[in-house]
Amino acid sequence: MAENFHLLLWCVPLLPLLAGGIIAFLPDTRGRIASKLAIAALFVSCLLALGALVCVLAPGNERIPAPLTWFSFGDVELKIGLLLDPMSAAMAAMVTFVALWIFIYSLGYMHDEKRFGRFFGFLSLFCGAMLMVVLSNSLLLLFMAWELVGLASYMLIGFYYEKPSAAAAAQKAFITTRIGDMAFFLGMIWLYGHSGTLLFYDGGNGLLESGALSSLAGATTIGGLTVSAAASLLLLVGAMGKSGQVPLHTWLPDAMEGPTPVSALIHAATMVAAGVFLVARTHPIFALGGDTGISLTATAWVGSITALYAALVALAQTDIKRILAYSTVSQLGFMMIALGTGGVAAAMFHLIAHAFFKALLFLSAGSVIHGCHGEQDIRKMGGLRAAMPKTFLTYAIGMMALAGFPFVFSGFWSKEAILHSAEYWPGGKGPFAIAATAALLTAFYMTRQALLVFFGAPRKPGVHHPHESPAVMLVPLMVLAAGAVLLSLVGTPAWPWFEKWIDGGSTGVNFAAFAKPATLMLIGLSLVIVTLGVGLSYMIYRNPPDESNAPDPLEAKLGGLWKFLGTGMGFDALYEKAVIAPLAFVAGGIDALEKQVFVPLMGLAESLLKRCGIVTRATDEQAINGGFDGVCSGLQRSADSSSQSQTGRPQGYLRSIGLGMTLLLVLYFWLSQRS
Amino acid sequence: MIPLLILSPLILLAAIGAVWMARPVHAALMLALTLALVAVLYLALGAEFIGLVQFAVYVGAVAVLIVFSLLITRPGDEAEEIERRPRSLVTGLLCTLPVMAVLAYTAASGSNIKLIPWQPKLSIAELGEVLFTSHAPAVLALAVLLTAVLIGAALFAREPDKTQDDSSEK
Amino acid sequence: MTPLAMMLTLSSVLFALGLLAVLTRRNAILVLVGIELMLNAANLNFIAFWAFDSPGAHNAAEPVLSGPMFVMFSIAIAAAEAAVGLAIILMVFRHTRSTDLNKLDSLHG
Amino acid sequence: MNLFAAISTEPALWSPEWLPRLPQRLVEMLLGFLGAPEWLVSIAGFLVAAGTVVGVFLGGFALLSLIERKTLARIQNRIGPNRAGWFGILQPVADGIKMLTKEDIVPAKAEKFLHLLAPILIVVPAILALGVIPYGREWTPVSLELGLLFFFAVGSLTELSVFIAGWASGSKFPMLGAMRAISQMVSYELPLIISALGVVMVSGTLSLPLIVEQQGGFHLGFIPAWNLFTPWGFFAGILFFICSIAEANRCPFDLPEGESEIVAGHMTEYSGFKYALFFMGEYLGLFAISALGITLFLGGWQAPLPGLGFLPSWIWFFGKLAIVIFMFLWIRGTYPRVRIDQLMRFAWLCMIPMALLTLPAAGIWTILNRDGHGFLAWAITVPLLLIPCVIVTVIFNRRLASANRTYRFAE
Repeated sequence: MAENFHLLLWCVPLLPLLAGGIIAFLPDTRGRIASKLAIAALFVSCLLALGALVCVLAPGNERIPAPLTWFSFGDVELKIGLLLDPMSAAMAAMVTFVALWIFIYSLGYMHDEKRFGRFFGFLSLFCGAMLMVVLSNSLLLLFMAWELVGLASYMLIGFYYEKPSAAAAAQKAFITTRIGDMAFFLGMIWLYGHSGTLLFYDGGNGLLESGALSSLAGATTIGGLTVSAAASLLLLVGAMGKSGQVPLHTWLPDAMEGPTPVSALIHAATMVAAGVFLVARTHPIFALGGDTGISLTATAWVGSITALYAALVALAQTDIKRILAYSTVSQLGFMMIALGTGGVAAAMFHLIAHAFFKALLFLSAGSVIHGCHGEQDIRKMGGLRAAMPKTFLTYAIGMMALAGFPFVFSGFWSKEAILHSAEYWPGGKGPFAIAATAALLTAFYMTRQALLVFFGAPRKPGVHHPHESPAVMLVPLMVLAAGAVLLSLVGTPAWPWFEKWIDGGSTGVNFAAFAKPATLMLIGLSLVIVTLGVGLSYMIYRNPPDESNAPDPLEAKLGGLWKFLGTGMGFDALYEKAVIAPLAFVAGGIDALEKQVFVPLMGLAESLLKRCGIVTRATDEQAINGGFDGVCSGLQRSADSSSQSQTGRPQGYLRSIGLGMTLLLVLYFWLSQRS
Repeated sequence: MIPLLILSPLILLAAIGAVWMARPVHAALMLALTLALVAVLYLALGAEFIGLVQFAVYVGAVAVLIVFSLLITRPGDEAEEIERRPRSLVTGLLCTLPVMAVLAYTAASGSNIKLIPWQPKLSIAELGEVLFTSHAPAVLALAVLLTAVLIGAALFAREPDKTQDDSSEK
Repeated sequence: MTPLAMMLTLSSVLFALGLLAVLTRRNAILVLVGIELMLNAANLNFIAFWAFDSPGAHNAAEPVLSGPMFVMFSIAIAAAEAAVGLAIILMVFRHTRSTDLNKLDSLHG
Repeated sequence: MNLFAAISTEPALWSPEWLPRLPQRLVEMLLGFLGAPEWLVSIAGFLVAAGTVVGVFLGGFALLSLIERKTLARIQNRIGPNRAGWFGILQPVADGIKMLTKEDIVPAKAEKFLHLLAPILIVVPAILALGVIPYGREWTPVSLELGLLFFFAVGSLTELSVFIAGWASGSKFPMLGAMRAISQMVSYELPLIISALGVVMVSGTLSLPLIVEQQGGFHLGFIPAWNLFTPWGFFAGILFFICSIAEANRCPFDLPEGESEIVAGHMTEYSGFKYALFFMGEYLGLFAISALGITLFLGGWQAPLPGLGFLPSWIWFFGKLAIVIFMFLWIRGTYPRVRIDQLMRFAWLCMIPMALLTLPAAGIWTILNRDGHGFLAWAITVPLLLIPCVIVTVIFNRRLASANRTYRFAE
């Protein structure tokens, strides 16, 4: 049974990869077949992932590694493999499930796209890579899948490569994640150097097992940092690059250039979560430094700064997708806070819940854009509630889950768990306070967006006669909405099944948990935050201006600050000047150097060669040819003369034979006489 | 010993005739005569079987063959032959005389074998036995050769059938 | 002048005559006549040596039959050669309407 | 005086068996008494023996020319020559005188010497061949160890002489006749020799007297042990007989001097005595070839039935000779002439394969008989010979014989 279990586990990531490979060979005209193939492959791997989930639920086999020796040189064997434990099983199930519905959604959304097959090829490639990241048991395999995921996101962001902005956005995304990957790579090498293995769990001597951990903690490097701390910091930078944390976040809003399903799948649900997942997976290394260790505090503070920053910027965005992008960044900040304050389970729960409702929001935004024939500016929209009732309904569920409306929505419980863990973090109340304000701002900008898009009258010259999206787009919305709601069941403090399952505890149900004063207080706090946010937003945006180019009501209040927030606090300008300008200067210098010094040098060498070429040709002509031809003609003449003797008459030949024979005989006798 | 003395000059005369005669058919007939005389010489030397075989094969078959082909090719031009003779003779003799001289020299000098009675006995029983035991492969090879020659010669000399004939004639 | 010597001189003269015929005759068939003469000269040598010199000649007890054996084979092969030669000459004749050797020199240098 | 007494008292001299040797022995005894040297006596003896052979067969020749015309006449329901002498008995004498008195014409373009030499070269081989055959138990003119080989060597000389006859007379018809005769004789010489080989293989010797002695004795009391009465012997005998017809240029194969086509073939330019010589040569050839046939297959001088030992052996030889000759005449009277291409095709495609077939049959026959199972010998050899024979004849009749004539008109 173990044998084919490993095979099935390997199939989960490999099937979408295989589908991606096959689609790569299909010509673009066969789009229909490509999409069907991609969906079928993903459906099968989804079934397998759910099966694996069920299998992990059964007691006793929490951690089932599927080892594979990649190659062995000498006695050193490099082993990679897949790992099935609650965290990876949950993630795999989430990725496959969400991706499956996004695929179905994009059947409708990308319907009139002429490079239909290519789109699905990249998507299935991405899913395969993402599953590999999630299920991998070796840091090396994770890193490889990590790169593949980065590649897929580059290709998908730059899907409309004719648009220069899309191409530039893809490049920007790739380069900034590349910086993060560099740090990740250094950390990985360092870990391998010290522990000698990259496998997380390898029957005792895995990276995350006690033996290796203790050796990592023991060794200290420059600045008194323990190796584990230093390595974990590097891993954190890698995660920040991929998950768009503050210094390396600029690529995520620009990534909205890609088609909406791409944004939904990659820049909302899965890829950006990879960084969080990495930190969660290697959490034991982070935790070596203790709760208030350098690595965990750094994670927490990075998370909180990002959450606050992104929430503030989201307020001043006018593009429907950029608002959601910044909200994703801030939610990722939330997850980092959870990881920093020790709540791996809370972070994982928030990650999965966020995947569902953020994908839902993006898809409904997509459906809105589709309905408004490609219009993305919310100032031009308005009153779409009447025109697109179903989209509005699903969008509302997603908005409420994100904002954290109480009790019914999974967002509320996951945010509450994070606040809980932040509150009890021994390292100080800072992150808790920032998290709370960020939650308030989240509620604020979400209601702003809802009001501007769906309520009030349609603005002139706004979008003319928007139409509802077809069923193939609405069904996925419905399913994801159901998911966002149902997930709350497993996250409530009464029955914290998910948390216990991740941490490996008993999953009993006790309603008494509500009664605990701490949880009550926290729930109350969350309620206050949500109502405050929604209320403020309602007051400002109750009667939105009916001109599409009218200034935003908040702009009147904030004035200059609004424009500053609009440009993402000027990070882009900062990078432009701080990073790109000096590099351009250095490149110009080298180019000048090359022109002035190198070109004349080459000219000199060239003339030298030409001159000696002339000399060799001369010698060749006169000396060799002349001599050789002379000899040949001489031979020719002598051959002609000797051929005269071949008269063709047999008797002539016979005469010469006769003479030859007699001469031989005479010679023979003469010799025999003489000796 | 006496028959040798009688036969040798006769053979030489016949051979010279075969070489010298102007008309080709005469030369061929003189060849037949020489071969017959040589066969008689074999009989005189005691090798009856060889003599009779020589007589049957050469005089009976080869001479007839040569004469027959002369009949077919009908060479006529004796006059030119006679006219051309002195010139060709010189070059011919130039080549054959040294050969003859060398051979005669070897024959005369080398033979210091004592005179022995010249009545040796060749019994065909022994000849047959030797032929078909130690020389059996040679006989088989000879048989194959002769059949090949039979078929080959027939093939070469065959009149091309009518269809090609006209084309080659035109 | 032992009989053997006489035989050898006879065969050498015969051989020379054959060679003369081969070298001087213009008609291909008469060249064949020359060749036959040369072959017979060789056979004569064999029988001469067998008759006078071989042990078989001294006592019939242990006959050495290589001489006659060789002659037997050479006669058969000479007959075969004559047959093929004449066939070829006939074919050449049919093709070129002449058996004059000097005319058949298309293989000249 | 004692010479006369010696002759009269010599018992064996006058016995019938020795009759043919009588003149030779008389001369030898005479010379013996005269004290002639040894070699002279033997040569004289040989000469007399040759004389008797020539005398006997010249008489036969004369007789045969008459008998042939008589039998042909009887076959064609007419009387035949009966003018010259009582019942035409002197007809040969009349022919002889006619031949001698006729003018001997030699054509202008003919080669004088060769023209004369040709008829001689035709007769000499026939007589030489006759000298080797064993006529009686005591009488073989020359008993050679290689008798058969001598016979065939001499026989092959006739072709050369036919050529000389044809070529020497200078004109076209003799040349054509000579070419036809040569091609026919060469083609039929091969099956002739191969069928004779069968007998040589069985009897193991080439000397004709020994072959005849081996055919002595009787099977089952009354069947003589002649080679003809063995399956392969019968087959080889038939083949030998057909080939001998062709060798002698006799009737079905008498194409060379087919009267209606090319006058007398290579004999057209001859007249007078040379022409007679040609005829004598032909008939002596006939005698020789049939005599050889008798010695090889019909048991030479062996008596046909056991009880007849008291008669001299040569009586049987000449009796069988008469029968065989009659067969030739009979065939001449009944068979039409064969066309040249049919003749050649018959020789090469029908006779030679069948002749080659008799050799293995003879081999199998002798081995099996030596090992004692006679019945098995018969069982194997008969089908081995019969089946191919039937096949060849069927094929021959259907496809080969009926090949249509190819006409080539003079351009």
